[in-house]
Amino acid sequence: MLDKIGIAKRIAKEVKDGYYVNLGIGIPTLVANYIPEGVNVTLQSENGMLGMGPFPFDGEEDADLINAGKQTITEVPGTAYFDSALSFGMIRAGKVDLTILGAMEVSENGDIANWKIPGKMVKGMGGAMDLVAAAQNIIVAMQHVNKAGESKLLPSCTLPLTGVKCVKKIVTELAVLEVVPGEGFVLLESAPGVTVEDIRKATAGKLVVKGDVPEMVID
Amino acid sequence: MLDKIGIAKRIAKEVKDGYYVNLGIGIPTLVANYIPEGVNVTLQSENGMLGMGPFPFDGEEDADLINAGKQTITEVPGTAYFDSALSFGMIRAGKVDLTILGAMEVSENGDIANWKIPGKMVKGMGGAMDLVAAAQNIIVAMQHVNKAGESKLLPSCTLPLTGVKCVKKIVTELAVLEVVPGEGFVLLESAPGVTVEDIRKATAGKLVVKGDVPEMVID
Amino acid sequence: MNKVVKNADDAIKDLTDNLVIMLGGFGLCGIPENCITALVKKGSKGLTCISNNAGVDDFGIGLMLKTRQVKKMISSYVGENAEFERQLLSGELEVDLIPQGTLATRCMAAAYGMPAVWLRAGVGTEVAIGKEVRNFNGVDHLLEYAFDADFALVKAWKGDTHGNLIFRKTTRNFNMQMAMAGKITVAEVEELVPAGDLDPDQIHVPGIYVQRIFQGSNYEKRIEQRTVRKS
Amino acid sequence: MNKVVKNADDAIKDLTDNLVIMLGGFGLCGIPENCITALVKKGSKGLTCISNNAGVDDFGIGLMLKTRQVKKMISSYVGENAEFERQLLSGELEVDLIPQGTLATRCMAAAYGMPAVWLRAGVGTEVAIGKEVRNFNGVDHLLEYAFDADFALVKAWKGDTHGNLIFRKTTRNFNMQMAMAGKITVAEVEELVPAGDLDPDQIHVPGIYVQRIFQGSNYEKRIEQRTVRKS
Repeated sequence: MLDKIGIAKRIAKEVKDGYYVNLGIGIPTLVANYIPEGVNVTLQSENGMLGMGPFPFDGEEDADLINAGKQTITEVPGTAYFDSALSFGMIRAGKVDLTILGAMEVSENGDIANWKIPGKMVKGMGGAMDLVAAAQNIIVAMQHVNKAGESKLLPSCTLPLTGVKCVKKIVTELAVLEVVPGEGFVLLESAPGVTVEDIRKATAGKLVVKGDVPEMVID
Repeated sequence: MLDKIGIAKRIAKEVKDGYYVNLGIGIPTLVANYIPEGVNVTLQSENGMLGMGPFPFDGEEDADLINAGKQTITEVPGTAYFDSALSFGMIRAGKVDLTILGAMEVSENGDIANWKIPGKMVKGMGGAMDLVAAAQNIIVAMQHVNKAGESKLLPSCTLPLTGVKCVKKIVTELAVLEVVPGEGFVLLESAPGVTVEDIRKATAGKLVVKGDVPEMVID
Repeated sequence: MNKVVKNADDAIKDLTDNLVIMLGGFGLCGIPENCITALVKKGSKGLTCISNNAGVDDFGIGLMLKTRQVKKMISSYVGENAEFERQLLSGELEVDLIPQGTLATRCMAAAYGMPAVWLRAGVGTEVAIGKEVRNFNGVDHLLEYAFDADFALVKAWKGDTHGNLIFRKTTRNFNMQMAMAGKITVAEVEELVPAGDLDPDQIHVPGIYVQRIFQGSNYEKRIEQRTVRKS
Repeated sequence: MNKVVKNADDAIKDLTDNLVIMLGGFGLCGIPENCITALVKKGSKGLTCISNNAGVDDFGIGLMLKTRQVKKMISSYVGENAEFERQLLSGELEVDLIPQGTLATRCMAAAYGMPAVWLRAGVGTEVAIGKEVRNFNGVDHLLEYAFDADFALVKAWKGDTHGNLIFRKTTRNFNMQMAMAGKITVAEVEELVPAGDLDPDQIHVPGIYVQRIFQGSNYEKRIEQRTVRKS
């Protein structure tokens, strides 16, 4: 079973040299820390920046320089700033190669819910609906089950949707899964110490197991 | 009867302090030279500039700095450059207060034709269609009759249209006319030495004369 | 062409009740602090606010929520504000939640004089309810309308007396398109310079879009999430 | 993230016959001179060219017309070119004339991932023939589609190795949106600098949109209408 850092490390392996990547809040943000040497990636922050650098050193924070999670950040050589309309323009135009974000629920056909719990939470969707509607390549980073112990991989989502048929891959503390419309959650890899049976129990939607399932390799 | 400079001078009186103005090629370009002292005007050039200055001095031409007529020009204090999409965006959004352009024909209801003579000329409409479709205030600067002696103020245009019901005012070598849909060409002023009868002869569309017609005052 | 007004009070003196206003900024980054303070002081009520966020309890639009000046928020994310949540759950406040890119693009549509555009965000979700859907190249899109705002209140870094604006770093966010989208645009800037002092190639918003400009004061520029690394 | 190619020949080596290409510039101002020269040398034929103008007889796209490489021009104004007029009247060349603002906005729509927008130019004229018309707020608008171009060839003033671009004065024209609209965007620049040398606030086109960049040479920058005043 992986911790959050393990999930981030595994997802980092999906990032290819030259990619432009948008990272959501939470576990996805951690991914930036584990991108392999030699893999050059440009991070897009949807509030209007390409080339997002690490957090600033103490005392060097700049209120005019934040990411989409409202955290203080820094520039890198080659950074460009732009406005919100162009930011989502480049997302919509398919220029961002990979989007990594969290989810409350994902369904067998790739629907995702991550912005609202009716009657309980009304924070808003932020840029998530734009990202999932436009990105060609969406990886969800999340826990396999919620705090109540219920599976977050479902036959169909119960919460209000963020997007339909858009999630391609899911990485949880238990497994790496591909979402294949018409088939279900195809199990690609299991986490160290986790059995296929463990994963099956934690997956409410249809789990597809094809032959031997390799164990994740994480550095 | 006015010459081209006279037409430009008369139109210059329509320009109010604080206006943003787009000037077409030909007589409209001359208007810039006769704007009264104390009237501050910002000229928009639709190829991507606000704050167009005069022609450069000999030897100071810059190939990177031209107007929509492809002429070399200069900056003024406060000039801003932008791209073509934003240029027409501000035109479409109604931010340009006055557009002055030439025409081959204008009809009684304010239709204008100025971009094409079937079988003879295929230069294209450039930005004229965008300008006439968007501007709130359009003045046409032109000769009253064409080289063949035919009136350019018609019941309806015979050439392919540039825009419909958009021209508000016309200034020619003979007269200043307002286009009032449902009425026709309402004669506002006559040029020095020109009679109402002269104007009527040169106007194929319906000319409306209300009471005494004052003579144009040009400095 | 001089668009300079004395201060925020002057700039919003005719911002009366029940208007639709845009407010620039993302989170607390690049918000028009002076205009918000003046608006709280003036006390205009029944406002519809188009703003990506709703500030925090004691800063930004949060201040206008406390004084109950806001009838409706049009935003993409409002999750940092307890007073907001209280007014929303009690029914005192209407909220229209819109995908962030759609929000930005509906500002842009106004700026560019386009009445409506086709956007894909939210298809198949509850934000698509009641909207016209059309398929282009195999992908469903929603018809989204340009915003129609009486005022846009924006914050820029530098501005000149003609209203030309330059933003700094990620403060450009919604400020740029909103500055071009309002019927009356009020820009507050950290540094106001004479026309001619800004490089014409570097201007983000041409002055034609800005009706009033002033140099703001006492900027707090509060940081919402101060995150640092160890040296 | 290094997008630097050696020269124009390298940059367009896979620009084969029958493709749709965008070419930046207004008149002869800011045209991608090196790319055009390379394209004439390469000899790709049957091209559809989206460009506001068609150059003059012996410069710019005019060179590609002479060699009969162009099947179709999509432009707003082509009035400076006798060879163009000859090919058009003889039926050798197709021409789609489009209002200039519509041309620019259809590039922008592609840049912003919008399949179509509603624009008012040309309503009631022959350019509206066959187009869907819809009334918004009392004004008729036409449904205009985003361009779909295989290549965009643009010219910028400065660029960095990540593809970030800055334009100078009125050369921004169509170059900026086209740079963001092509499936493959080739940018030629007068000065190519290492990433980090350009001010991130001043970048007109973020590098994410640019696939290939090189420093051009031997710019002629011909002036079409040399107009001067007396000193």
